[in-house]
Amino acid sequence: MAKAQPGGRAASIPLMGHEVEPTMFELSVRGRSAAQFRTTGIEPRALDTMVPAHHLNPEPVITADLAERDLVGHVTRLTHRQFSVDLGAYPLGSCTMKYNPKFCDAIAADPGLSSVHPGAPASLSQGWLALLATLEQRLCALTGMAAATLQPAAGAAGELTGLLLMRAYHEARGEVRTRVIIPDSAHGTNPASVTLGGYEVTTVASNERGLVDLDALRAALGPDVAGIMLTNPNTVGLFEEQITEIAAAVHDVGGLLYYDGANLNAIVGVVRPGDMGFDIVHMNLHKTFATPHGGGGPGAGPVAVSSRLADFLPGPKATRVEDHYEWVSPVRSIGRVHGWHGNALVLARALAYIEVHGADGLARVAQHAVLNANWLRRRLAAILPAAYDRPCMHECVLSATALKSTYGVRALDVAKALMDEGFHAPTVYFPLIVDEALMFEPTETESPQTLEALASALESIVERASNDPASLHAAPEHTPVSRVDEARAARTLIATEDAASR
Amino acid sequence: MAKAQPGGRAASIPLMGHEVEPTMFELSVRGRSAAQFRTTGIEPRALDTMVPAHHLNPEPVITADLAERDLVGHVTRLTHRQFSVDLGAYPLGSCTMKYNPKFCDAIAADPGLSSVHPGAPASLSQGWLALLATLEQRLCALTGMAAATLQPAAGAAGELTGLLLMRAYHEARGEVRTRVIIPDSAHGTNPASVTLGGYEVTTVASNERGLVDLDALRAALGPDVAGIMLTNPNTVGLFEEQITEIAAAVHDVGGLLYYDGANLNAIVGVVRPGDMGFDIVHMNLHKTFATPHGGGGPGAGPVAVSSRLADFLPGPKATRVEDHYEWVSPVRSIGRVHGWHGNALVLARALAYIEVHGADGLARVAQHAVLNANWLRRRLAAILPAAYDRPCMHECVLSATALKSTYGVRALDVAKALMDEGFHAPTVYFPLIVDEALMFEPTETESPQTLEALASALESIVERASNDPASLHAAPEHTPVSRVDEARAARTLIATEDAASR
Amino acid sequence: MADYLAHTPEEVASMLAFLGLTSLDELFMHIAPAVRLAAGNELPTGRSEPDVAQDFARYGRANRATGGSLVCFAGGGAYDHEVPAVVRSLASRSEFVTAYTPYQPEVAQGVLQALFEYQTLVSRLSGLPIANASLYDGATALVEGLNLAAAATGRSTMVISSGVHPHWRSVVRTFARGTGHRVVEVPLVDGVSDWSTVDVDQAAAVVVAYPNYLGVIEEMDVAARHAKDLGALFVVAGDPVAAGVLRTAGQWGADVFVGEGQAFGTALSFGGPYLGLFAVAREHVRRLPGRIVGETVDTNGRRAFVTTLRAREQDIRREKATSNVCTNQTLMAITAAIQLGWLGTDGLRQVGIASATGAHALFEALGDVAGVEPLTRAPFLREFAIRLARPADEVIAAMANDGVLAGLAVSSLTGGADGSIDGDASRVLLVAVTERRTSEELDQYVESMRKAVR
Amino acid sequence: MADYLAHTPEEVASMLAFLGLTSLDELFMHIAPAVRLAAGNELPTGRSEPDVAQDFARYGRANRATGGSLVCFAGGGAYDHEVPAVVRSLASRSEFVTAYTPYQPEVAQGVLQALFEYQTLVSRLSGLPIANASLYDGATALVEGLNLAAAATGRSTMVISSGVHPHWRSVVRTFARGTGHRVVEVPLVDGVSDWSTVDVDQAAAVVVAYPNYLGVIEEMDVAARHAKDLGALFVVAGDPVAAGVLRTAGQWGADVFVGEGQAFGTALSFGGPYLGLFAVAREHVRRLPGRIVGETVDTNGRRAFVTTLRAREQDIRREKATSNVCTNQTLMAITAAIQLGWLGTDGLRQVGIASATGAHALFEALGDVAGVEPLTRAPFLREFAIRLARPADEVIAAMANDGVLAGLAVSSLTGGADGSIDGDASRVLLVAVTERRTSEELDQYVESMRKAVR
Ligand SMILES: Cc1ncc(COP(=O)(O)O)c(C=O)c1O
Ligand SMILES: Cc1ncc(COP(=O)(O)O)c(C=O)c1O
Repeated sequence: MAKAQPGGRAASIPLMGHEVEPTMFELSVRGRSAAQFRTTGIEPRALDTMVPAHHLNPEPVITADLAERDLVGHVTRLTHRQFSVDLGAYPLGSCTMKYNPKFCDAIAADPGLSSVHPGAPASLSQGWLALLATLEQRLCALTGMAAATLQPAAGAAGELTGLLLMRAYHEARGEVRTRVIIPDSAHGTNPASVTLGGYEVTTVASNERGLVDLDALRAALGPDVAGIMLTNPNTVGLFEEQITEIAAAVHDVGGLLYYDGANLNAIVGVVRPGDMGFDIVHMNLHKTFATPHGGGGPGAGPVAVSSRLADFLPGPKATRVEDHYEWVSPVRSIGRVHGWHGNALVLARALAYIEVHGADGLARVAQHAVLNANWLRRRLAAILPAAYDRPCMHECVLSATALKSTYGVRALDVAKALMDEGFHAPTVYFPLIVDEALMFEPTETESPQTLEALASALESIVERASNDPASLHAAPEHTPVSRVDEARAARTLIATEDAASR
Repeated sequence: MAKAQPGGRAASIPLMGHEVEPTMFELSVRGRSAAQFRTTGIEPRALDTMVPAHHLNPEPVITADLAERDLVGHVTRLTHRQFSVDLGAYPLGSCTMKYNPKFCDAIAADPGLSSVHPGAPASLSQGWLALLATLEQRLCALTGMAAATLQPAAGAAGELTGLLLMRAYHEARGEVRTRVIIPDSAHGTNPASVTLGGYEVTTVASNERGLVDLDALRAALGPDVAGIMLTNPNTVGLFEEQITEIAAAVHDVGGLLYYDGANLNAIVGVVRPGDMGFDIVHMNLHKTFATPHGGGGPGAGPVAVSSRLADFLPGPKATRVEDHYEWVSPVRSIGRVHGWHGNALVLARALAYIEVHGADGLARVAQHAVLNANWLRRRLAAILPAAYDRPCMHECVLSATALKSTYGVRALDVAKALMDEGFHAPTVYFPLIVDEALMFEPTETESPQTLEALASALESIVERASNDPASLHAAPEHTPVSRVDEARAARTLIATEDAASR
Repeated sequence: MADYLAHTPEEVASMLAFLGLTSLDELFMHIAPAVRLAAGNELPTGRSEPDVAQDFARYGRANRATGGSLVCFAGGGAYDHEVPAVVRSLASRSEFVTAYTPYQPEVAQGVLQALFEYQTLVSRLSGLPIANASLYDGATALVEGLNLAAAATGRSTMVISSGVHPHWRSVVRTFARGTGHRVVEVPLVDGVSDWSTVDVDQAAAVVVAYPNYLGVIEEMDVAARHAKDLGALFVVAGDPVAAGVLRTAGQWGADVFVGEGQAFGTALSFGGPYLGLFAVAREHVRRLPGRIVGETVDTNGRRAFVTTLRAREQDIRREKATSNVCTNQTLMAITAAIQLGWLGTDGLRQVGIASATGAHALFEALGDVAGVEPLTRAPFLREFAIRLARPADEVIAAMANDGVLAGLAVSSLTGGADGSIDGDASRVLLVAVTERRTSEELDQYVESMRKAVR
Repeated sequence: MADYLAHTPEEVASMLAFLGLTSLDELFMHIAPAVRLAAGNELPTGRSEPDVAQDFARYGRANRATGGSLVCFAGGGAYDHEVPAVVRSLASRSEFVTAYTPYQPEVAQGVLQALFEYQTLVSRLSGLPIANASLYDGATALVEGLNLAAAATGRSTMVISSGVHPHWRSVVRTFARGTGHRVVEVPLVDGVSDWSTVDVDQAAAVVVAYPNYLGVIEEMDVAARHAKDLGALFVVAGDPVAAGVLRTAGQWGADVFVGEGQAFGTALSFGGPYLGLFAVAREHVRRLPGRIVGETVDTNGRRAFVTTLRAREQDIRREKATSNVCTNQTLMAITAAIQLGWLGTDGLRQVGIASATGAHALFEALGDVAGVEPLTRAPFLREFAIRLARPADEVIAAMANDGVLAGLAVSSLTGGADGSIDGDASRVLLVAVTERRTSEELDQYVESMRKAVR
């Protein structure tokens, strides 16, 4: 490995000052304003000549009154209190926090895309329809599916959409099915979506290898099973090697297989859910396709399906009709799942990412994501053993059980201490089936030097666990705030400035 | 004053980590690359079929080889080690570090302006010519001058241009004049420009009121004097009240008056250099007209002149000819002072700023700049007395002489300590005529709350000077690096990575 | 060929060697060959950014974007309000853009505080004490509101005014397939909800839009009374821009407020990403969908913010969670907070007043145009519907040639017959005016309409 | 009416009261009334940002921008190289944009380190050990180089090849009015400097451009020898893009390197802000104009950067300073460093090779076009000059209608007769090809030229 400094460590140090940032309300002085509007030249009218008086609010809603300079200062300072991929490695398992190309941001900023009204007739938005139709085609090619909807705004919305498609499919065949199976390792959105889809959850336990227990699954199957939700690789980062057998078993009872695509990064361009036997696939474009996560969104969660489900997809869809595009609803569409056409600018970003990579580039993405995770797993084996000691896919779940029992240092302490070293923490305490879980997903865009620096930082933390465990309970220190009292926040909810008693 | 938090304090605190940032060379691994180019479809050729072999460099010039992700991480982290107006108040005297409206950045980013080749014929760049001609007109209106050149790239370039105009003027009249007068309080660029303009510097001392000593000036004047360079308000922030007398005296001996416009913010829209009797005026658009300073540039230093000098201006100039614009050189032009037309995108920003403010808004700028400076001067009078105890204009020069003699705390220590409080330091040790000078220019865009916070911070520093002077010598502490060894840098110059011995 | 990887071939080789492997393919060897892609998928190979940029420039040119060449009078839930450079520049700071959901509060105070400020603003706009940290969009926010109402009341009948945006009602019907909710749509008469027709004894929710999608300012006390009568939660689908001038949902007695926040700083964006606003009365806080940020302190007693009440969320409650929402629209929420900070109290009011002024001026000017009739005389704010002598889509197409996006054809929203319009919906045009429209643009509209409608 | 002030009227009143004043005007009362503006100036009153934006949109539309509708083959010191989104986005981070010159190193490590990296890169590109932190542009950098040479040699004769860009030579002549330097221009013969004509015994500087402005790769050993013979500093005005393939100035024995850095990440920008590159041999470091950043340590021994050798600068040396430059082009320097980091070693080389390949392909293709003759057969890299059967400005105008910016009319640069061209300069066209030009665009060029030139 080349001797170079790691590019992914946020080793930036204090800029200056030592105080918390006031809220915009604390900065506000009534009478100030930053807003500037067009001069319309329209004759002013009194509000009460336009709107019946009893509708008018006698008191203005107070927002925050700031000069532009202070608004800029406030928000810029807030950004200096925020970690991000652009500042350093973000190995948050299950979240695929890879580098988000600035190119895709530039694409989304083009007024030719961003200034188009969603309700304009198709004849005035042919570019958008072409873009969406192309993306649909690319996503189908990548998943081995026949058709897709781009409407769902995030992964969980995709899940629920997929379950409604499952329901529509069975109902169309006159079948009443009531249960959906999910493994105990599943992400929390899966069971929640199942409930909202009107199904009961049947949980199957994982076996000692961290995989679906095929016997337990077979035992749980029956004619009342609508389907199964899986992610493959699963949430412990392992590939369900018996996926063909699982698919056959579920299909045998007439059930459908749903693929939670949050982990698609491990296999994109290398393995297709369709080829594994899945019928419905959602993708988190904000993970695999690097659309930035925005501090918690927006994302996009398109759902692709095999041909037997295509007619049920939400609509309308951008559809090529001879030499142009039209909005067409699938014949038995379940209806809309979004107010308009989905998170369009996120979709545009994802298509740009896909086109730059192509088939070859996306396969390299998966290969290097898996390489990085395995390297890290092996590198850390001596100090933080993997929950399942086998080659992993794009992420690895390690366990701090030994640290906890020996030194009283928990996964959370390790995570907090890692932030002092310039890295974001891994995901902790997920999946629930692993004790003291630390789930690392380095992603393919971190360099070997960054991985080594991350591993060294963890080594030094584990060393500190034996020497000075108290320092880990006190971590982090070099962050804008020290460890935060989460219990207090829940006990006395202060969710707005107005509730704050000061 | 409204009870609100100050909007101009960079109270942001450490993000995380504790290391310095590696250089891009330390991050570099040969074989990596971020670059992506268009596919040209042009048949490749061997270099040595195009270029004679002896011109080819046998070794490639090594730049730095980074993946895009690491480049982004590196640069983003560097920005977290950098103070800026957007983070907090920047009361750097003589520099006018006011808020730079984002609107003007957006104007400059329009491809209709930014993607125009400077050598394209005027017929293809009518928009630019119109813009430049409009700006010239606005600057003339603001200064009370007849014509202007927009070519000079910064204030100092404007000075030298102005001196060459002065020279051309006298030469055209067949006069040989050898001296230019400047006050001892002048900015260092003034004497340097005088020398480059081929003149000798005659320095006149300021009087005890901080102003030009009219008698000393009269004594220095003579037929060999080409002119005088002044800034008004001068560098101690005071208005030269006898300016009309000064102008008459200089004009009487056939000299010209040059106005260093670095301090134009104090009087913009309220007083015009032309009305004071000046013949030549440069403006720092990166000061008065809020074009951002870019960490040290680019700026723009247009020079406006009275009608008797207009024919000498650098050319070509964008000139209205009937219904369109052409490039026209003044008849006795001194020639070009810039490779093209000046810092065009900076000029566009300045025009946008001027148009938004208009005559009324610019007058408010000056009024509030002067208000803020006077308020601060008065507020601090008890702890840091002004060098000249009189109403100031847009900045005030305070002195730490007493602190130094009593506690051994220098102006520099106060400046460094202020950074720990979340503010940028004032200018120190300038102008040279004031002992232990601290030159504060709050600018008009800082709010009363920010000024009060700044004053309180200074109070607490002065208090510490008596209690704990050592802590001030050790300041700053809460900054990316602590006090820097400047002497060592000069002793063993390490100006490149390759010179660095590591 | 392009990618964003750092690894040199030598580095890959050395990493593989560390793992005892010799090729990247071996990393996938435990996957059955039948399942591994052999021939490759049907994707083209990769191309460089500037090559791909040309495709997207073509897509862009194949659209008629609003702005220079197309003056926007379309609304229907997506509005052409002023978005200043300062808001765009701040909201695109990479620390916000490239962060994940704030799971580690110690390094996420930027996003968390911005969301706290956003929640405060939504609470004030809605007149309700608790707001969440955003939902996907207005339509899905309404679904979450109904789910909350069902859980709170133990009932499943949803009484919804047809003044609620047709797309939102479509979304509600879609999700009702899973929840089994019964959706009762209340027709409009002359643009106003006619509650008298509702034949229901009790309900989980009564939903009214304020103003409704045809622009009409509904009588809220009637709707509120109706909700009370049915023992239902009163759910207001409110236009947050109206909050600058109209009474808030809370002032009308709402239990739940849902809304679309696009108008605050987000470009038209072809419909997304937008912003689902959500606020509730205090008693519903434990059923709040999505995330919520709360204030607390750190170990040094400094104020700090953190995602709180996580026990409601699906990662803990799993199948019993109140909602499945995980990723939301944080960046749009932050954008809205910045935009509202830019607008200020007076600016927000000014947007409402100027939009209304323009809308009323245009409405009156169209009164003189033959072939144009108001759909209703009910009061409106910044949007109104007109009945045309020709199909609305033909008029839109004709006016686009004059550089005017005339509005939305109501039938394109309803997709056919709908309780919101009596008679022929295909001739009804929905027209919106924002504070950005000038007097000349209104004149241009009227002129163009005069030609187009005959 | 617009401004960016915070002060409310009440606050102004209270601040005035603190000063014992009652109106803002009183702040200016010590200024003689005769000097104070009474009637106001001739400026219009202020307008809002969106109003002003419309003026600027009009300015933009009145230009023919390169890109979509105009393929750029113009060079002459301003090139259409690739500027990726990532460089634009990083270089526009507000911490860089809104900072002042780094006077306080403790809070300016971002700018200082970026400049240190820039200096390293310029040093490598020039092959000289010391580079400064930027000058205004290539033209003014050359002037500074001459001033340095004058100071170093105590002489004032400057021998300058006419292959140096005509604008740069014009700038040199302008500033020579002040310094009194004698400027001797050396003619080109067939595009190559003909040093034999120079009738000078000794000189301060010999300046050659590499490649020269007509694109020709000059024989550097001849120029270097000439400099040596005259006891002059050898000043190379080098195209830094060529440094990807050609020998560096340092390798040719240069004492001073000056250049225009626009090609590294800065848009065409109608000619500015650009970037003056400047590097010198070690012995000239104390005469270096402008700022220089050096490495040092902080009180904790951590590496830190600081502006150094300030004793050279005008704020200390005043009339004896080596240069008057204060504000420079830092943001462009940082941009160049980022762009070079993006390019990498291979990318930089690739730009040189691809540009040369395109230029040679076009040069050959034009060989078939009647009415087009090469100006010279001397070797070139990415730019070349042709002699046309018609005036170049007419050809440019005609080809612009086909969407091609054909190049620059040499006479528009020289402004008339000039030592660089024998014969009629008005028919000479300068054509540049960068790595961004495609084969189709070359074909488009040739087709358009065929029509235009006849
Ligand atoms: C495995 C898994 N499934 C589903 C989701 C839900 O996706 P989203 O957050 O986009 O709704 C996530 C995201 O955290 C996930 O990790
Ligand atoms: C009084 C004064 N004059 C001249 C200048 C020089 O301007 P510039 O830095 O733009 O060259 C400055 C800038 O610092 C200044 O403050």
